[in-house]
Amino acid sequence: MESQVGRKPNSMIMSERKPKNIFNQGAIPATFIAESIQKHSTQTAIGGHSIFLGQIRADETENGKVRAIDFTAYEDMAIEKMHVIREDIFAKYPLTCMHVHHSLGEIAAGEICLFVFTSSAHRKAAIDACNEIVERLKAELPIWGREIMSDDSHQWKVNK
Amino acid sequence: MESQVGRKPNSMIMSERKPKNIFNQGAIPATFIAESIQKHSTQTAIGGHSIFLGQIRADETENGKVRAIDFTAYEDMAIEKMHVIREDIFAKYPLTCMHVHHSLGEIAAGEICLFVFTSSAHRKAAIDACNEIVERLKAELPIWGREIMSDDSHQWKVNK
Amino acid sequence: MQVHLTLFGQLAEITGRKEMILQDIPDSETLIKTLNDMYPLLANTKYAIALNKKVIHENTILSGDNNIALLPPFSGG
Amino acid sequence: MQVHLTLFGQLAEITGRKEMILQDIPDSETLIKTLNDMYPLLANTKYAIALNKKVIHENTILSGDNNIALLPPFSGG
Repeated sequence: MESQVGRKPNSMIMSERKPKNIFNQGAIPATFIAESIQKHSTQTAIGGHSIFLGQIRADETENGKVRAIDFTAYEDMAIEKMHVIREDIFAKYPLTCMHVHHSLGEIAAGEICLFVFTSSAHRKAAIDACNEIVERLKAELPIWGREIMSDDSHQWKVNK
Repeated sequence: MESQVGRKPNSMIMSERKPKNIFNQGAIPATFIAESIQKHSTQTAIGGHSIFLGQIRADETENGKVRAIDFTAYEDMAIEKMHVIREDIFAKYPLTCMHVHHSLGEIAAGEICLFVFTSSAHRKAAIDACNEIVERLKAELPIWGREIMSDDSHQWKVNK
Repeated sequence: MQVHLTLFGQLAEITGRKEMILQDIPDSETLIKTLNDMYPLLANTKYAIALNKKVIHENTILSGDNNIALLPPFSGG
Repeated sequence: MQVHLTLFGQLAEITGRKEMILQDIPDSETLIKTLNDMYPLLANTKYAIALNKKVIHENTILSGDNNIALLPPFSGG
């Protein structure tokens, strides 16, 4: 139990947190998600996990059907910005854990390109934090998706 | 693509949906969650998945420390009620898929006892539906948790 | 009127029984009074009555065909 | 003033270059004008300028040590 108490967010511990790499070359496998969930079974202060997964849609566009999205990023800036978001979220919500993974490279339709995972003692914090991370990540992180069509032409993805 | 179009919610299809068993004897393994995610990779109309997982907390209570929760349910009524919730949610949100699993029997601290999984083309529907399902499930399904303490005494769980 | 009851959670624990058959129970108010006489601890316990898997909120006529269940506050999830 | 630029996404595609060194660029407004002269398509393209990994919103003095990046609208997630 002591290690869990030690992991609770407080300003001293927060200032020691280091920026984490959120990028993953290629799609995020379901087995990786399972391992990530499994690792939390020793953290018995957790009562709820909230997970958001982004999956590549085979959208029909005026330029054809999307078969994959090729993601690139300004990685240093994205990691730095994600660190700011992480600190803000830990300051705002009583979270036990927070994990964010985003794919780089070509991700095929049906594959997972984003994995956001939050955990807390009571469900509301995990759920609200997860939603806020997804919104901020899409608005603030310098990541770009190039949609590759079935005829190999491409167009740049636009977030709504 | 035709099978996906055929799966889209509409009133005709909804009236044909049959009540599904949501109960699972024992804890929900992370591998089961991974398989459930993996199965959706063929559904390329999906852009976002929202998942909520309930995990057993080792709460320190005035009667001792919780080591497990033993779940029982009025299964027939719960399945029927969950069917009503499912119909309401599909009528309210443009979901592609919705899955709910709840454990019965003794689930140890750190194990997963609830798995709610929604998918939609755009994230908002999946996220909002997932939250609403969790809230309604906790308020409306006749399920009871008996908290088993480390000294094997017990007390009845109360949802807040 | 004979009625067949199913009891869940702490109600089964208090009464020591998961099922029960009671005689001369014409309606749900009579059911509650009868149970309180038999098991005084129940009088201080919150529960709902489900008739054929629907919770009833008012006094309701019961029949032998009814599926009656006593439900303590839910605590799933 | 010599500045070193990094270009991302469709900006790299429009210019055909992921990196660029430009001379005589004292500030960010001059940078935008110079780029628009070199690559007229950029004038119709929305982008932000990041200076040392922070987006700038006003005309800003640049130095040779700056890390300057041109960022098209984000589309991660």
